[in-house]
Amino acid sequence: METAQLKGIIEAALLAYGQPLGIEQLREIFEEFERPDAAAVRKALAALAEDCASRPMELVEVASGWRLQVRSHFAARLSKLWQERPTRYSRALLETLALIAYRQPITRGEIEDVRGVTVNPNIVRTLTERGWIRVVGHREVPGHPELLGTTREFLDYFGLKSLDEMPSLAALRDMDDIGIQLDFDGPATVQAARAGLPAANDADAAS
Amino acid sequence: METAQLKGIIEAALLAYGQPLGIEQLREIFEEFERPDAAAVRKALAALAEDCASRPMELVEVASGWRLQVRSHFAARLSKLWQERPTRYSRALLETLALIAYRQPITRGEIEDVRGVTVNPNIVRTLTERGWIRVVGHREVPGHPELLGTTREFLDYFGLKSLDEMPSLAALRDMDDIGIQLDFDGPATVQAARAGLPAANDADAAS
Amino acid sequence: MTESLERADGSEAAAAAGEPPPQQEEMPFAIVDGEPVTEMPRDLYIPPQALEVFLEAFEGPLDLLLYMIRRQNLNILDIPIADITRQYMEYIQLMQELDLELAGEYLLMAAMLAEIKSRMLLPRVSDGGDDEEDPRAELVRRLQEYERYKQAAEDIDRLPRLERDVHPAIAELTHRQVVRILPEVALQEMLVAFKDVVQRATMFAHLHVQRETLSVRQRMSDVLALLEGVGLIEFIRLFRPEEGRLGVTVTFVAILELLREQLVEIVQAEPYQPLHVRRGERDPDALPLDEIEITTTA
Repeated sequence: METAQLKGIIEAALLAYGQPLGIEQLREIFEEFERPDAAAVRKALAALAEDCASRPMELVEVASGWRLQVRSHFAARLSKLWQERPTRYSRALLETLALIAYRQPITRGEIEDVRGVTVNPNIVRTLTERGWIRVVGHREVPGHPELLGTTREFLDYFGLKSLDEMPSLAALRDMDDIGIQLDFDGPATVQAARAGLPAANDADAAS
Repeated sequence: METAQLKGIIEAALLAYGQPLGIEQLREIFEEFERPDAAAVRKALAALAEDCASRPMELVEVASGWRLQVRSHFAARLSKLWQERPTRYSRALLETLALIAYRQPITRGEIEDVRGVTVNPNIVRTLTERGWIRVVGHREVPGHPELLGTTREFLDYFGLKSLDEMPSLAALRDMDDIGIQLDFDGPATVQAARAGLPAANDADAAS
Repeated sequence: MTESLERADGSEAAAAAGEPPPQQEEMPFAIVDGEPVTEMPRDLYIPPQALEVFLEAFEGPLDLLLYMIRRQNLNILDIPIADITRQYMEYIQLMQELDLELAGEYLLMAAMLAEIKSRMLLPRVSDGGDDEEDPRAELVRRLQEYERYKQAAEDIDRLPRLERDVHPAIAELTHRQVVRILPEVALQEMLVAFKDVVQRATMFAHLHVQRETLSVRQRMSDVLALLEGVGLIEFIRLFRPEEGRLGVTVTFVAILELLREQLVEIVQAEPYQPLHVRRGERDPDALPLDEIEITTTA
């Protein structure tokens, strides 16, 4: 078999298999009467490696054999293909964030007093990792609980120059009309935010 | 971005992802400031398809987008790479699948009417697990039976862009045509059948 | 029932319908000594398992009937119903003898065939015209309908498909990074959350969030954050004249509020020395004032 033909079959095998193939495995593809020897396979692999010079993939030898792989400089760009779809933040997280924003500095205990349930440590961690809240001090009571406040990144994210720009409670009382009054992301978002949360609906209905 | 560079990135993406990517998904790889428009992506895809002419792979368009695949004439040879033989599907499964594909949306009862036997629940489960069929609604009759339809994965799996590309369905012949219909597999039949995917459904619905 | 009797029935039915008797001959199984053999020899032993496999290959009565029609090259639009019924019944009998679990559909079809056969024997009303449907019409429709999907299934099976005929070209991507997209939050989502939570809370009544309060609270956080870093800071350094009078006032109110909440305290090393602000004294982490070397940076 000519090197060109052999090279084509080997490239096909490596692409189809998607995992490394050793010289022996590559030879096994062929019927006995046409089976190339190891030297011929190596020669074809060398030719294939040369072909790859002008392509976005390269032929590399790893422990278990030869592998075609996408050149590593594409990795950062292509990683986007595997991005997870972002999940929505929970109602508990949003309420915690809202309380920290409006009542800062505030301790977890105080958040719990208002919300009536304990604050999941994951929520505080998530908000901290996101760079939206930070520990701004400790309250001088037994246990010295951390006081939480919002950050500049928090303001930046929501497009606020300062907390002054957050709607006042008076505005909040008219929240039912917010979808109409204020053109944020459109009423759909508000509706979606509510739909997910029975408690919110109850509260709305009661107001 | 030049077509050559774009082509390289797209080839890298398709090879790395190993599954079809749509034009929009391909555009999403790029940062906003450099994002090519759909026309540029199509141009790069055309250039890539041309490149493949001399290689053991080809660029094909299926329902979910574009896929690089090893040319099918290698398949027989490459089957040696895998220990397991590819699954063979039973006639019962294929006939059920055919009815769902050509007559969707369709209920189990309607499938049973045509095949003259009850539908094995395992077949519906297998087809669902493979991601080839799904429940697309319920028929507004007593019992609200599920309406089944095929998925994009089904089309992808069989290398089809859309249901239009399914093999044409044989035409039904009327007993009154007994005198003129002699050439069963002749061109006239084929033509009738080609028009037949929607027409056949009408006839079915009417009967 | 004998063979000849059945054949006679078939001819009779065809004659009654005013149609020529079926011309199709059964396709021979084999040619023996130049003679076509159209029936399996009765005395030939067929292993029950083999027969079972053969019979189970059918997808139901329609499939079985189609097999019989196609094998004998019969015209599906002009089925010799008596012949077919006889052959069908033979298969059914065979299946029953073999104790094969016979699906109800097979018996239903047997009844349908018997009914068609008897209707074929009735004289047709010629002047009835189109209203008079061939008794076989429904069966023919169902057979054709089934056959087209049987054919379609074979066509689908022949399509090049993944795993069997088509392999996606895959190349490894090393150094892949996991990119996590953070959820988006719209401002009003948070506001809705806040509104709900304060409405639920009993302390709602004495919670007055106003513009001033908010900026004071923000400044309180800022002051605390500053202290968190250094522990102690000169009072006047907390003020930024460039913020103007309002800004200075906000800072001042913030410090007062922090004092009230005992989050900070104001200390003075000696009379007339600069005032310093530090975190509340009871904070164990805070060093006593006299141990702190006060540094002022230019």
